[in-house]
Amino acid sequence: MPESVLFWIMGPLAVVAALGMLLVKKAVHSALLLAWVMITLAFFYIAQGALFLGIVQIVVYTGAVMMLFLFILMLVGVDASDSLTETIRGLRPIAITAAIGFGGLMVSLIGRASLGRESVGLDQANAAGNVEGLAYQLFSTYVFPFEVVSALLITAAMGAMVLAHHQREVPRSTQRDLSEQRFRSGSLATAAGLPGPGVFARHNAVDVPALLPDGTAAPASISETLRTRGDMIDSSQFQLDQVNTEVKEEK
Amino acid sequence: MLVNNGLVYLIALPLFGSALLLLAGRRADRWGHLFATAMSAMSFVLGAVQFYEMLGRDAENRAVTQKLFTWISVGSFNVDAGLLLDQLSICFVLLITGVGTLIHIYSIAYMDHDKDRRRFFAYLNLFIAAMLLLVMGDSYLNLYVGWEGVGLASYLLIGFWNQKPAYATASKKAFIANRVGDMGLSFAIMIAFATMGTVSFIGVKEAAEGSSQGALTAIGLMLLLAATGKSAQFPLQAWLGDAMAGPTPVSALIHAATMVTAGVYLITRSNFIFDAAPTAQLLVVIVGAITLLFGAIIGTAKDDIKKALAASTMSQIGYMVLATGLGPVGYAFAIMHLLTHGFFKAGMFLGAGSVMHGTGDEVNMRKFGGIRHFMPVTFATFGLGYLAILGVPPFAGFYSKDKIIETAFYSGGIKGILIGSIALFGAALTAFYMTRVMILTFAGTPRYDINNPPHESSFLMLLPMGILAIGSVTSGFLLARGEALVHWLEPLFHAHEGHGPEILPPVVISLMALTVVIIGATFAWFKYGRGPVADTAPTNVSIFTRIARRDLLQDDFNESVFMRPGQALTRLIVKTDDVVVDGTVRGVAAATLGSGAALRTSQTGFVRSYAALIVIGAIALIAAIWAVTL
Amino acid sequence: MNPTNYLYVSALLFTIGAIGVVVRRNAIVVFMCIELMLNAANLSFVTFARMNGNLDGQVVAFFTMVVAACEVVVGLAIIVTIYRSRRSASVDDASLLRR
Amino acid sequence: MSEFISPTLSYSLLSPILVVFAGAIIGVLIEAFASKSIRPIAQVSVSIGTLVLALVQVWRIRSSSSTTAAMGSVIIDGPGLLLQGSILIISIIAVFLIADTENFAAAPAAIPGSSEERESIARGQQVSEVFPLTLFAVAGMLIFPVASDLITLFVALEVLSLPLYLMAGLSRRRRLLSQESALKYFLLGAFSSAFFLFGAAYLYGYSGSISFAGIRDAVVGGTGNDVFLLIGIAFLSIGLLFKVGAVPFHAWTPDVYQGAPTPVTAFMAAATKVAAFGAMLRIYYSVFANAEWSWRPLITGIAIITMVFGSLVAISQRDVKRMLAYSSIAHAGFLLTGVIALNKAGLDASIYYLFAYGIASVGAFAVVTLVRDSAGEVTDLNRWAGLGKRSPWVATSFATFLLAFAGIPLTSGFIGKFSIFSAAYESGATAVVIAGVLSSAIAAFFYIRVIVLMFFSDPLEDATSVLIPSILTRITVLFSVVVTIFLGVFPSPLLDFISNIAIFIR
Amino acid sequence: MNYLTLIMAIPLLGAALIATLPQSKSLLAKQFALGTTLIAAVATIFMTTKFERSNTALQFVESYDWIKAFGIKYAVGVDGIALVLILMTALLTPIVVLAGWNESEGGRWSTKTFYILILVLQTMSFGVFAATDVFLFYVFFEAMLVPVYFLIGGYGSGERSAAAVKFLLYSLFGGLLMLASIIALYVLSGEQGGHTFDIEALSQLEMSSTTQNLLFLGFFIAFAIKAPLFPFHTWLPDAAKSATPGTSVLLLGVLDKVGTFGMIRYCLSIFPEASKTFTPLIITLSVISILYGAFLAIGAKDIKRLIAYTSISHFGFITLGIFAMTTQAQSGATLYMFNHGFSTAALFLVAGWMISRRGSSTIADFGGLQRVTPVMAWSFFIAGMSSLALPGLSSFVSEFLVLVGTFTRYPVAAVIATFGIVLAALYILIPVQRALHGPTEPGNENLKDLNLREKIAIAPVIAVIVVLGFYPSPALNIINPAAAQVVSQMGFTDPLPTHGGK
Repeated sequence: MPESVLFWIMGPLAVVAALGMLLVKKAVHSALLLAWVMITLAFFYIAQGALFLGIVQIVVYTGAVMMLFLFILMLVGVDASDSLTETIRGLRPIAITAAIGFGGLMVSLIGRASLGRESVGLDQANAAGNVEGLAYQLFSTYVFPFEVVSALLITAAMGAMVLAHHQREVPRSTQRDLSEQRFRSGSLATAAGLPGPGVFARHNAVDVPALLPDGTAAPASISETLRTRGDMIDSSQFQLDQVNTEVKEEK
Repeated sequence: MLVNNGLVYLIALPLFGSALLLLAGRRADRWGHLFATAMSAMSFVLGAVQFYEMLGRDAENRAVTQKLFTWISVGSFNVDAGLLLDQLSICFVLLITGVGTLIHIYSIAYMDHDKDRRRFFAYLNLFIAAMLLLVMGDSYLNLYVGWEGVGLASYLLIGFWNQKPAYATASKKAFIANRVGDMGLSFAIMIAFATMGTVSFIGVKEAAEGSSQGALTAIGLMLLLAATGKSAQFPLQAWLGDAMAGPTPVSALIHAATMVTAGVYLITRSNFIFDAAPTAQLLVVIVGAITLLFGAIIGTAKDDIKKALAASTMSQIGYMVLATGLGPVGYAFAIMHLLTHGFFKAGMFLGAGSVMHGTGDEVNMRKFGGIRHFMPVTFATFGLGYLAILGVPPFAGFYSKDKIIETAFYSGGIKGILIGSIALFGAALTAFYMTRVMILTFAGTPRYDINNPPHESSFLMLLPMGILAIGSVTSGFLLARGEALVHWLEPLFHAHEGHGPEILPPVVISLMALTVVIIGATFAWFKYGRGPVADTAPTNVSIFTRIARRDLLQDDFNESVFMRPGQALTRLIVKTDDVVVDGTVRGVAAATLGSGAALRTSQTGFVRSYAALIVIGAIALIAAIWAVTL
Repeated sequence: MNPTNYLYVSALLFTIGAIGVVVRRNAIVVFMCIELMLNAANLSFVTFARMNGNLDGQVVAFFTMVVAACEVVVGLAIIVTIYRSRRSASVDDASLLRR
Repeated sequence: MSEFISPTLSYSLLSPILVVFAGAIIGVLIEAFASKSIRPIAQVSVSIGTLVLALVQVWRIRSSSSTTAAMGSVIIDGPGLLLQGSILIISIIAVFLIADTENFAAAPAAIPGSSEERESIARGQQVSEVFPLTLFAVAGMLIFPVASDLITLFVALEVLSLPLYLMAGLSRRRRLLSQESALKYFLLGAFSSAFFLFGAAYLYGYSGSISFAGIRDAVVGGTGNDVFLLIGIAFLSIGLLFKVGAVPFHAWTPDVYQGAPTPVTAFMAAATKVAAFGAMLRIYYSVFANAEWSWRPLITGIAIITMVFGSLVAISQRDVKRMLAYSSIAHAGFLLTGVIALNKAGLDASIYYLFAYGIASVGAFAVVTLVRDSAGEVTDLNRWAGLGKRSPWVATSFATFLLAFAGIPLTSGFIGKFSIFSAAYESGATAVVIAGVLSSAIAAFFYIRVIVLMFFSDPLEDATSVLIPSILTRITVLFSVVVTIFLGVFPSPLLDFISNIAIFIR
Repeated sequence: MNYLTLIMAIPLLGAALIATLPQSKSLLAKQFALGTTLIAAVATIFMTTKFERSNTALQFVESYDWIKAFGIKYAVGVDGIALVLILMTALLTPIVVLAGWNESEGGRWSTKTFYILILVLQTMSFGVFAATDVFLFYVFFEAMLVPVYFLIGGYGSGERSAAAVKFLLYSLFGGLLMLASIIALYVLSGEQGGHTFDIEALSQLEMSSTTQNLLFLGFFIAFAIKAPLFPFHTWLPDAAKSATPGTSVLLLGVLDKVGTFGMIRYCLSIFPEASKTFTPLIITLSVISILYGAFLAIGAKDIKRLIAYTSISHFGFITLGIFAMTTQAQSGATLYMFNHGFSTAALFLVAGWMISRRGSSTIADFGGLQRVTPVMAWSFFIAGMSSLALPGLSSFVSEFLVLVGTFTRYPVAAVIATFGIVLAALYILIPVQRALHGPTEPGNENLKDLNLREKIAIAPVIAVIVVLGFYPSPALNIINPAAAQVVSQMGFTDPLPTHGGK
């Protein structure tokens, strides 16, 4: 039975991969493991007569959704890794107990259950082709939710816009704009732009003001923050004419 | 319904006087005392008229009744506001209004300097009204109204000078002791209604014949309890001594002549019950006997003249109660002693008041001495009263008290001899303490500042004293002559059953009584009359004297048995209420708050623990499924 | 083959996803665990569709995928926003609201 | 496979939903094309107009009800219409609040505290996207209680949830909290919808159908395996109980209520409850009715725990929004008694209760938006001290809502509680009634404490001021007060109306 | 003529009128309030004259559908018991308004609000006594808490808000228990021929004895809290201490009567069997209340708390009378309710004047008032005498009827209860001694005696106390048929005298 073979190989692997999601440190690895689980599921879908879904699973889920995840992971920092030590007191034992309890109970319940009727198989339903069958359903019986889903898509799009996109109220000033502004500001003194720090001084650290032609310091040349914080160095010591011109011979 | 024979006016007049004086306030200060006296006097006149009319009727038709209106009527419980004036009531009516009016007159002078005299007279009038209602009510419930009414008046009068804390306490004590007795009256009424379906005297009298011994005994005992409260009998006697805090006219009127005898009235009125309930009757005798000794013993040790007289009152009422317990023969003698006692004791109290008035409100007899020289009239009236109470023939007490002693001896068997002896011994004690009072007060040498001697009282005070002294002399003879009172009262007390075997001839008993009186008086003379008397009480006295001075430990007893445990109980209950009852409430509130705060910590802020909570919830649900589908 | 086996796998995956939500701190990983749970549900739907012999289950699974895609968009937008504010994608750091 | 059947949708029956969708899309278009300056006013007008039109539509189709529509995806019956009407009325007054003041972030994409944000604030901006989002959410809520298959139910759940997740994160002030609440709401919401979906899978597995009718037939017929049914019911219930905030699926409620912008809190507290309970009522009353042996004990337990827990924890809250959140948890417990009742009276009572509670709830949150200091809304209860002195009308309105929550007679809350408890009692659920009564007593404690605080305490030094309510908020508060009292004094018209038309068709 | 609705409407209209007054006209508000309450009193007296005393059926009956879906009606009607309580309310309210003329001024809110609350409370009180629909009763029962709550918390003194909250929570708790029972009744009535809240119909319901017992307890505990009966009493002293004297009068005089009235009207008529089952327990609790309240009063240091404790004792008598099931006890209990209203009013009003003059409510701070302020002292004294049931004053009649009526059926209880009269003497005379007697304490020398307004306010109260003491028939004639009806409906007849006839 090829399906059995498929199941017994892929099934355990999927479960292991899923478990791995919980245990690996790096989020990227989790994402890859999840992608693997999803691909496995795609195989299972196809094996169970859901050809269309299987393909969609790979295209939409593994392809698009997981890519989105990875994309965001890149954004947030691909190296981000979780410490797996538990910080919330008592949560780990609860989680382990819950895992065993939940899984155990579910498996035990399913084990006790039987459908109570024969498993029918999809041969009849898929008689006209799986895609056609689904299409009948989607566009006839479930056309209303199908349409409503569109609202969901709009919401999602708009939500992403709201949270991520901020329309600029003022267009960002171009260099030309800035330049024009300088010239039109009335004073031509600054039209050419402010001197950078360290100009004409013997030192060009950010906290060393430029020197004006008369040798005095130009406070406008350093960041306002530094100035107000008093981190401006007295630049007189760096005046060129004060510098000992006797060049010492150095080895 | 209509006022057809005017009985109600007897009560209405003093009641009106009281209400008017109280409501008018200070405006009535100038004429209030006169008005009140007039009201009392008019009431006396009306009483006399009724008496006269009554004399004109057959023995069987003397009782008159008046129904004013239906007072309480619920289901089978019907009580009219009704009055009954019969041979027994009229005695009291005349005594109350007569002595009352005299004391009103006396008080005009006695309270002359008190700025609240009007209020005093209002209270006096209130008392007269209530006391008249007590003796004229035609049912136990009406009696009850008067009963508590006199208690209220007594409370108000004892506490008339309630700015003194001790006096205020004394008034409260009197009221509460009386309330204990009142409870007995309540019980009696309840039992009567439950077993007989009626509470009127006539109804109960009729039903008593068919009633069970048990019920009658119960009623009798409860009535006795009521009587002990009101008449200061053992064991509820303790209030009377303190009641002397009230102005002396009050002591004379209420705590000697009238109110305190209400218990005797009650038992006498309920003769049909006691006659059928020998156990209750026996207890009445015992209570009377104990009290007569109790009072007499206290009387021997008291230096306060009023308290000595109060103890004497207690003792004398003990005689009366004892008499009422002796069955049909005793009732008339009890009443007779009650009436004579009303005269001589009131007279002596007024005398004491006069002495106090003359000595600047001194009551300690050890500060008196030789007053007869300064207050001859007072001495005379007091002396007549003294002779009367001793039972010296032919003064009033001789006729009444000897009869009681006699009846006691004749009541049969060992019991007769025993109570006769007690009564006799009481007489000796009476002679002793009264002689002591006489000697300490009027004889001997003055033990006060001789430069500021006592002065005789005014005419308005002496007049009532004189009248009462005349009563002390003559009343006994008048009442006993031809057994006038006995015959007068006879229709009320069923058959004249006669008494037990005459173990000694009456003359012998009279002689014995006279003998012990002389012994007692002589003993007192030896002890106090021969030498100077210390002006402070000696302290190196026997334990018996000390106990007697402490009123035979009656207050100590009450304090340790009732008051302190009561206070402890009160504190306990207050504490319990706070800690247990309210504490439970607060505890529930605190527990609610606490559990809220505790549960609140489940909201850790971590989304993962919220998820865990959901998972746990899910597990619980599937576990439940697992269990039910097992 | 008995399709019930797929149900076991589905249940296990669902369990693992649920536990993952509880134990992992990175918001994105948490969200991936939720996706795992949705996938597990989808597997159940497909399996039940096969057992029941109709395509309704597959239709639901299809809808789920679409809905999940929308959810992912919204969810990742929220995560990115919060990351921008806090420079952290740990769900434990977002615990100012409590008690 | 047979021929393709061209679907018939019965547009008139769907019209309320469609109108709201249309309005939402118009809103999106306005966002896209209208200039920034006219957007707010345009959005408000469109939103209100849409909702009112939808309400009119609901009223117009009230008599043509009791039909399935959209190929059996929805059932438009009496209860459904009543719930839709309730949702719409609540939404209208909630939109007044949303439109009113600057509650929403000026630039949600900007980092909190950035110059970009400051600039946007200075320009007096506010995200106008909330209006179409609100309308989408309303549309989802309108579908949720009338859905009649699992797909529609699931899709409606998501349609109503996603906008709410987003809106929770849009607060202008305390944005970190707001974003946190969005994250929590989203993660837990998605988590619970996974449970929901898993449950749906098992229901499908049990019955072989995803339509309610099919599932009910299976339940009635008793075909299929109970284990599947039970798992299905349990997990589907988790999804629904999460939405209504029942313990232990409640944990998101206080955090989200506190963090979200207050108008959004008002909207979701009231409208979501109506929608979610509407769906619950339909599912439990018609689909699972015959399996009541399985779920009634469970829901009874949850109801009792929920009402007691909510009441107890509310006592110790110091934040007014959190307190109202716990109060809403307690009310979820009370409303669950209506589900347990499983009779006509329970249905009527639940619908009445939902409407009354929803209106009072919006009103209460509307008052919260008014109490402010310079840094925005003041939700610390201590600082509400003495409010009655400074703003008697605001405090009195709030007190009215609190009394209604507490179930004091002559308010709508009392009639609601009475009717819902009596229905539950009638069905034999005595335990839940007693628990309800006891927890009402506990609940009364904290409602009264707030009233004491407002009226009997002296204001603190740093007094909060009360914003002069704008006309919109004033309408909301006034409307809520009037409805709350009117429904307490003259509930008959509404009760009769509900009773006459609230019949589920199956 | 719809008298009952009319008298309920009068205060409400007055309240509406006062609400329109400007805030500053506080004097006008007071005058309006007094006028309104006087009109209501006159209307009530007029209604009383129209009452057919021999008719045991409910009178002045009105009934309109209110909430049809639940079978709830606006249904009112009175029998003798309800009538006297309404009369008491109508008479007490103007007295309270007049006596507490300046009470509203220390409050948190305006004078206007105070009188609106008072008037609303009056309407509610009328309603609660007049309602013949259980649901309507419940609505009034709960709704009247709100004005009282604001009256205590807004205008009281000391720990007023804590006391107000305690009062409200206690009452709400009781109310909710009652609500649970009402819900059960509603459902039961629905099962047995249609939903209704009509008392008559509810009294016909068939219930298992367990159900009946449980539902009875729901009602009874609510009423026991309201009354208040041991051990549900601890809210009362706090509330009475904190409330203004006028509010306390309405609280103890009117509001608490709802508890005992409810026992008669609802517990007995709807749950006759359960009432019998619980009678031993209730009688025990009543007797405990009598003694316990008295002891607490004896131990009280605060004059207002003392009065509250005395009321606990008195309510013990009332409850005892209700459950003794004899005509005497039943009539006595109702008369007691009426009389207690006036004697407590007198005590509280005078105590209030004393406290406002002295600025303290601690008994030890007074002393010698009889000499300084004789009229005030006398008023207090008479009120106290009424409280200790002095014969000749109104309380005696009722207390004695209760005792004698109880004795015929439960002699032991009656005997123990009678000890209460001794304790009553203690708890009245102790404060009388401390406050009125003794030397004038420093600080009391210059206290002013009652002014004319206060005299006018207290005079009718004392007049009622005295007149009904001597001539209770006007009240008893109204009460008796109704009380007898209650007893006979319960299937009881008065025990016959055990020995002999009359």
